[in-house]
Amino acid sequence: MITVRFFAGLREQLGRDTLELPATDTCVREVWARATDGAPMPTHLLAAVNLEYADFDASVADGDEVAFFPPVTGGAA
Amino acid sequence: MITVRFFAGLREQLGRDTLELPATDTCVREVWARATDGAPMPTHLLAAVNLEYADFDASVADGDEVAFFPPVTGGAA
Amino acid sequence: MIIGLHEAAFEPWPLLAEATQAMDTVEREACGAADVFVGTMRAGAGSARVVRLQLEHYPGMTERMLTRIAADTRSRWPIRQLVLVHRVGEVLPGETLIVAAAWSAHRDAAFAACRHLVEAVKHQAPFWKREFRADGTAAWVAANTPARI
Amino acid sequence: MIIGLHEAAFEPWPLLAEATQAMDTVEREACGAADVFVGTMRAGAGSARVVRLQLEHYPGMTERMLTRIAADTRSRWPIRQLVLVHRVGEVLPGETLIVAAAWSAHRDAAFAACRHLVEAVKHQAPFWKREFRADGTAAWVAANTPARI
Repeated sequence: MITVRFFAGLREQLGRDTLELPATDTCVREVWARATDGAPMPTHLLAAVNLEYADFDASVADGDEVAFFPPVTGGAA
Repeated sequence: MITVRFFAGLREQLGRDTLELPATDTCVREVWARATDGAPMPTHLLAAVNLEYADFDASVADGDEVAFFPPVTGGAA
Repeated sequence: MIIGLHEAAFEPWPLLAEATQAMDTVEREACGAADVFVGTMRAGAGSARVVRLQLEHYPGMTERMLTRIAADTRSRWPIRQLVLVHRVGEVLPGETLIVAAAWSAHRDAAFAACRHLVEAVKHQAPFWKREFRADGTAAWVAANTPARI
Repeated sequence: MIIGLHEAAFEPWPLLAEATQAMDTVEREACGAADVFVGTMRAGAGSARVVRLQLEHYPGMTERMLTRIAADTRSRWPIRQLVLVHRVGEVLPGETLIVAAAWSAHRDAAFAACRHLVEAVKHQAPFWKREFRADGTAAWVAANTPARI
């Protein structure tokens, strides 16, 4: 299984928080396509694999957690 | 009267803290000469007249306080 | 080193006193400088006044990023003590959002390291702010600049 | 605004808590950033270890310069609250020498104003340090850089 998570505004737009995909050797871009039924990737989309920032070409395997989120906005003014 | 004050290492080198000179219209450079019996001015000497930094050419009059001191070394490492 | 997340409102100053006391005498007397940054929630004014913030984060990745940012900072400057604490959850105006602090022998390193902590958290750590305004609307805060990874 | 001289050892953090509490709610909620610098006495090591500092100053001129530095800082950056406190007298290792802090809406102003306070005090305010070393010698600290007036 591959766990897919969405955060913040992206989670709200897509109306989903977490989902699981059947395991196949794949890449972040392909995980996005499968998890969103082929929705276009938003500008400035960020991704992480297993809690580390990852490129969209990064490979993904069984047991991985892939997260998608908008640019981060923590910290100070 | 003109009050003359020396601070820190300069006070120790000259062996004097405060002295008073008879009032005459003069300048900072001349006050130094009279207060130190003509000692040469140290490199990086600083002066203040009435609690404000002053040039050596600044004028000095009756009632003024003239201070001489080495470069300041307050604050942090 | 104090690194972490706070789910409830907290005061920065006792945390900084604690960080100072956590150094032993040799460490403390080797430091000549500490620079501390405290970021707090601004309210704004009028109908766009922000009455509340929701600070979402990515549990697990957040702690990992804060720890990495601290380690990276220590590798770049000679730091003796470091604080990096961020708020999460529901935040009210005036409450502390972030405390970043670096102790060093000299002021240049303390200032540079503290500034680096603040910028790195802002651009790298997975936090997202949602503003709830006085007029009843709510919106996710847009990033000023694309995240530098 | 808290500006002054301390003749006895003091802790920086309660002073900063006081400065925060001295702002009214509107001021406090207009601030998003505070940068705080704390300078402390370094001891060094070996025979050159400094066991004590004497911090001489020019009473009257010192207060005037600190007030001017604070006013100049407020004229250059949009500052909501400011702390500028310096120690005088006999100082022991680890004790606080200076606390400089600036509160502002945004972090750039807070960082820049705080740094300016620290540099201006170092180069302009009439303080002189004399070090007493473990080997019994004493010496006036030489200025790193000529004073910028």
